[in-house]
Amino acid sequence: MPEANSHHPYAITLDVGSSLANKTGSWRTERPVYLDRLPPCNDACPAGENVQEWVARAEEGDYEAAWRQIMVDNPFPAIMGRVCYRPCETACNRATLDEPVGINSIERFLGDEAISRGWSVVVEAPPTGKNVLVVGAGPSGLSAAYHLALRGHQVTVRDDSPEAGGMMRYGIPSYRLTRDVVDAEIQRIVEMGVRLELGTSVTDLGDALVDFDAVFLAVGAHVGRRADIPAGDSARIVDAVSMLAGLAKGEQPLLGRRVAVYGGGNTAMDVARTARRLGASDAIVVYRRTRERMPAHDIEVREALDEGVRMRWLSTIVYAGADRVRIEKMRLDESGFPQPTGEFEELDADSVVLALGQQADLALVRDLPGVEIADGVVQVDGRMMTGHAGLFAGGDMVPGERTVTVAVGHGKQAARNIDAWLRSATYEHPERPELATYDRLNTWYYADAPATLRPQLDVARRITSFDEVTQGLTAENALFEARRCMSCGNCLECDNCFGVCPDNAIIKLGPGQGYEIDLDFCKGCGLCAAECPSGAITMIRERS
Amino acid sequence: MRSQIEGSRAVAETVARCRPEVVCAYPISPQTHIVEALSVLVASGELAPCEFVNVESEFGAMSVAIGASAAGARAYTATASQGLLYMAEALYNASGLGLPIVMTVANRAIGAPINIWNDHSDSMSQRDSGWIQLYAETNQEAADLHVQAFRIAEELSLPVMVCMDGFVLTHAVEGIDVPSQEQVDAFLPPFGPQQVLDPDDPMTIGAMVGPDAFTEVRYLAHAKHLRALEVIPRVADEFATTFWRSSGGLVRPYGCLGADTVVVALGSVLGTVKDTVDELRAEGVSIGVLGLTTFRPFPYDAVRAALRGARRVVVLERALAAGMGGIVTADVCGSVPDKPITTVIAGLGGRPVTKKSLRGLLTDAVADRLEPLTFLDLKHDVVERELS
Amino acid sequence: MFEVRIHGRGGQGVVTTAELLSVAAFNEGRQAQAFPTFGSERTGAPVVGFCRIADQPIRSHEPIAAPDAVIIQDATLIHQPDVLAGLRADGYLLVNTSRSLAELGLDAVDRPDRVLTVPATELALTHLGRPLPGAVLLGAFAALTAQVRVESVIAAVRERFSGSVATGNVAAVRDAYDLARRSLQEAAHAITD
Amino acid sequence: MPVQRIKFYQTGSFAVGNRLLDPDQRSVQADTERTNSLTMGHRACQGCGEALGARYVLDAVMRATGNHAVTVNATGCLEVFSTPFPESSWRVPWLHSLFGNAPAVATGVAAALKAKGRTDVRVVGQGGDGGTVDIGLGCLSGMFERNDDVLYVCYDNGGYMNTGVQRSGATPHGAVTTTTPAGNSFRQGKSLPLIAMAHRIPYVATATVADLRDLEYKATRAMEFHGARYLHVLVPCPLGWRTASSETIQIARLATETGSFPVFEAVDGEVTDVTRIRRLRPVEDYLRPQGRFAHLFGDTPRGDVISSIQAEADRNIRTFGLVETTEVS
Repeated sequence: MPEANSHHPYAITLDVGSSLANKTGSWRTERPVYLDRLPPCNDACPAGENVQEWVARAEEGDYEAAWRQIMVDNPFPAIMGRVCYRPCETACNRATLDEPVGINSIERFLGDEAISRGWSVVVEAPPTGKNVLVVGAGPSGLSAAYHLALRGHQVTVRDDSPEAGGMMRYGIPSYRLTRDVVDAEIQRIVEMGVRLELGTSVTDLGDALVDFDAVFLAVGAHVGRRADIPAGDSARIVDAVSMLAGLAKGEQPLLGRRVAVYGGGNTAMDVARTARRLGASDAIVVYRRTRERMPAHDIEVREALDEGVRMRWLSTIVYAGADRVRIEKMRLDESGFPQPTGEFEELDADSVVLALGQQADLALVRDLPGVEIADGVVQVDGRMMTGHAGLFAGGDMVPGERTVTVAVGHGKQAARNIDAWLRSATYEHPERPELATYDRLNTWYYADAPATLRPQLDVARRITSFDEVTQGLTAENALFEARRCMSCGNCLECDNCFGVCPDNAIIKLGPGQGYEIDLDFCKGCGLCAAECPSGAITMIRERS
Repeated sequence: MRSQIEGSRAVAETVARCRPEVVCAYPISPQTHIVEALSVLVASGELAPCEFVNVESEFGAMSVAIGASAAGARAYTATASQGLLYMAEALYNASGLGLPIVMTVANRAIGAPINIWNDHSDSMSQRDSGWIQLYAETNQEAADLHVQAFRIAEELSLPVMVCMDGFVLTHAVEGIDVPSQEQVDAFLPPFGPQQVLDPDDPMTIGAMVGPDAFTEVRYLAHAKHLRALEVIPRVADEFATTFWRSSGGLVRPYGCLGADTVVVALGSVLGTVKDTVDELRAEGVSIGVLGLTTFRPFPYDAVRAALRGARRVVVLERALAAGMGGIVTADVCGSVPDKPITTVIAGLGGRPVTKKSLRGLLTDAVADRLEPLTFLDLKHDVVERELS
Repeated sequence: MFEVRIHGRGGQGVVTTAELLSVAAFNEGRQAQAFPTFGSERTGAPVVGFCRIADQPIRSHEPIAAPDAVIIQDATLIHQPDVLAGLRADGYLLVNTSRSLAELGLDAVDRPDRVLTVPATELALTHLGRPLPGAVLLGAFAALTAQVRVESVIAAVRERFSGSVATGNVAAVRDAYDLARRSLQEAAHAITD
Repeated sequence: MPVQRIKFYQTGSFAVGNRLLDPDQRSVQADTERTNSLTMGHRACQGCGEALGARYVLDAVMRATGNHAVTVNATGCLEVFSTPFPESSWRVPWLHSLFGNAPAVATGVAAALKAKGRTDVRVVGQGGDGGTVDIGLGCLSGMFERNDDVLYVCYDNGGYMNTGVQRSGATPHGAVTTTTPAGNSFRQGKSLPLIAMAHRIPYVATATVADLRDLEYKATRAMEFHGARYLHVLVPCPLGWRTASSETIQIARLATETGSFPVFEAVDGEVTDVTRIRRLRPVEDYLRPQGRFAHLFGDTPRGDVISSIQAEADRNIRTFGLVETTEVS
């Protein structure tokens, strides 16, 4: 028996120790594990941007870091922020909750911020001594050039146009994409040491393939697809691509006061809206299917409608005359294909602009051995290489969606593979983690926060000038918008796991360091995983 | 200074001079006068600093005292009868936690049938609660025992119950020397708790103890009571030195030496017993009295020593263990297992224990005419009518 | 040992009477003990108080079964069976009444030197304005038994009460004392005569 | 274009912490220096809501008082799992006495501190629903009525879980316990928050472990008052509710989002603030995941019981105004 203790009374003389001696980790049958899932925005980005990562930097207000993170994958943030059709926002999980995060608007803000602050990219890789020729100074070519330059290669870009940019300059109207932005972002690439040889036609690849260690073809699709429309002698029928390119080069197309645009793609919208700006009192889009089936992006259709463009769905032009066109009403069959109805109607139209799609000019590769052409485009393998060794291709001239973003992605993809090929290696894409789907999230933790809308010019001003329609966000709005990101599938250091553990078994390592599970005490209840807002914790069974 | 006052008042004033910091009050007869008097002393500022808490039950009273004591305050409350039983759970808790609370029990019977008058059924029912139990013979002793109780409680870190007969003592007006503040201050140092809830030194008090250590905790509690057997007489001696009168201690022999018959009793009945015994001795009867001041811990050795010469022992008690008989008897037997002991159950539910009855009883006892278990002044006609 | 039993009704101050008597004795340096019947009697119910006075320490706490004196604070109690129980043959009886013993039907106990009536309630009303006869009776008690001096009773009253209650009571006590003295002297003369 | 004030964060203010928040806006639980009043190694079940709730409350109290708080604990799960001798999980001064007396013991501590002039030290009493709404109600009512300077916290898991899931006065209508095998036939049970309010004490609040920030706010706010304060915290019990250990917080959230458990605060007996339901759900969503209500959805579905539970929730929604009504501007 212990000596009668005068310090503590008997009932508690058997001193109570700490429960830290009791390692409750032995209760566990499952353990939590932190993981990174693939956010849907990243998954959807054709340019392969690490969207979530740069948004996270923007959330912190570190805009330059955010911009540099974009620049890892895409050299055109300011352009993207204007013309990208935002597959990221379509995929955004926040759309299920309320509205998608305005990724595109933040990107534009960052791109503009970079231009105004003169942020530039410095090539840190040592020169490799390898020479690469890029044919075509459009988004795909310039993207490839940028990425190749970053890797230390010497890049020459040739284009027969007087200025670089391809469709960015000669296809997209300036009210959507101002030319100073295009100039600035291309200039940044030039400053990295990329050689631009403009007004230079490449007619034969034979020499090039000898002179250069690799060639990337990105000539685009600039040939307007024609339709065989019976027309009167005085009918004025114009091709959309040529018309937009001419306009960009300073020509004034003569379309008249009433313009019929034939087609349902984005180009059709560009033309119709351009026509309004050129003074057409009536611009009418004639399309053979319904609005739902229009290839044009909804946002383009909406803006066109705002500007007074009219739509004739389920219609084909069967005859074009001097001041009117005849259209036939169509109906959709079970497969969704339009069928003639035999009902006709006439529309007043001083001109018809054909916006029925573009084709690539494949003359350059037609006779090259090994190069396979199918469906009007050049076939490439997973490395973006044609059947001809060392000849890569991308952009609108290869299979795929024809958007600036896809083209930029092609450029990056090609550059990676060209780089590997130049080093006699193979580029291995890292394994893609499991997708961070909406059901993985615990959205209760995200405060309600509606999306921020970008300001737009009023309609009256829009139809009288080529001024940029959509304005940028302020720094404050961009910050707000960035902070709507739910960080799907990736730890956002919200401390929930640290807080909700009933056993205090999560160790918080400090800013940027994340957390660790204290397996001595973790009982494996799974609360941390269940209450992780972003779904960045999973439970795995303990091995018995 | 001696004054002619009510026992309750004397206890209240004495308690106040012990400077309790928290006093809990819930009314139950016959202890009410004590807490009433204390409430006046607190309200008047005479007793300060002190928090007087009007609780909602005796269970609450003991609980408040537990909290107060654990937080390092000198805590006091008073109760009786049903109230003591209502706080029974908390009583065990206070002792188990080693909290030096002092409580007056104004002894009263337990119902049913409800009865507000004096006997010892209440405190006897809590004899195993781990509290030290002291029984006052007079109001003077009742007052003095409280001063000693705080000393004993705080030295041992154990709670102490001071039992005084309800009404018989609590409501009696007598000449009592209420200890002065100077005397009490000299005798009773400020409370230095041996355990305290303190944010600067966080401590867990009242952990759950399982089979692996519960026996040891209980053993230690017992050991502490054994230590109390040394502390209680020492404190009584010190008290006598400071206050110039004798009170407290373990037992109070009165004419035991050489007496053939010794009457063992506790509480206020001792006065009448002594008067009776004096008469008998004057008539040549060899008889003495042993008063038990300390009932828990039970002073086996002191009782054995006092009863050494006795040929027979009569235990007079004011409580009954139904189905068994005398409660105190059982303990006295433990001291002197070889001596003939008879039990007299007397004064239940306030029935007066008169000198007349006692005289008859003791005459029979001395003549060995007493049944082993006798009920003093039992109305045989009533019980026999019921039993027939 | 002198033992006194006081009968009255709840609310009439029986307990106080017993206590005042004990304090008066205490003030004379004697041992005294006062206590009530223990119970839960309500206002109006018959109650009993006790007082012992001695020159030795009083150890017993048993109720007083054979009093040396009985004080009856409320004459309506006079025919209750226990009121006079145990009163010794030479015991004192003090009754608060303005009527005669005969009127009360107490002819049998008419021992002029031992039995006394005093209109204490009237005296209390006169001096106090309230029908509280307890202290007043003690003035008469002092005269009747000589167990305490009237000055001790007055001192006890002054200890217990203050202001006009004290003054009124003291006056009433004096009146009662004087009244009792006169009655006793008259009775003594009557006996000697 | 109107400028939107930056008040929403990536995770709003609902998550425990947030690297983007200013330090002073972060919760106590986000702080690596938090007290961990109830530290690891305790023996609560996996996913215990009460362990969570107790740490939240006491850590907040410790912050609010500058680590000057003393805790009194009623008997119950919390006490048993935290202090099996010779180990204690408490890092605050902690006293356990009995099942039904924690409020009174806390009163005693408060009285002692007052008598000793220790105005810097505050007292928290705590217990489960059995110890609070049933056996401890007398003491608690006394503490309220005297307005003792104690914050009393009830961790409500709707039953006597420590003793094996028996019914308490706080067991909800329809719930199966080991003493209500066919489902609790009583109605909503005692609403102790309302009983507390009837005492007109300075502060009464309800909260759940599903809304940590709200809980911390209320524990903190409670310490701004002196006198008797009452905090009623819903803490799901995976064992008694028969839910997965990972669902504890989710279930508590559903209790509030269905109106089954109104979250509000009251000052001097009058409701001053109500936490509005963000995403209103039918009670079925709350009941269905819980095994204790499985019989309502079994072979003989008890639509009548579900309806009456829904009616009770609707009544809460109405009485407390749990759903924001559209304001006409």
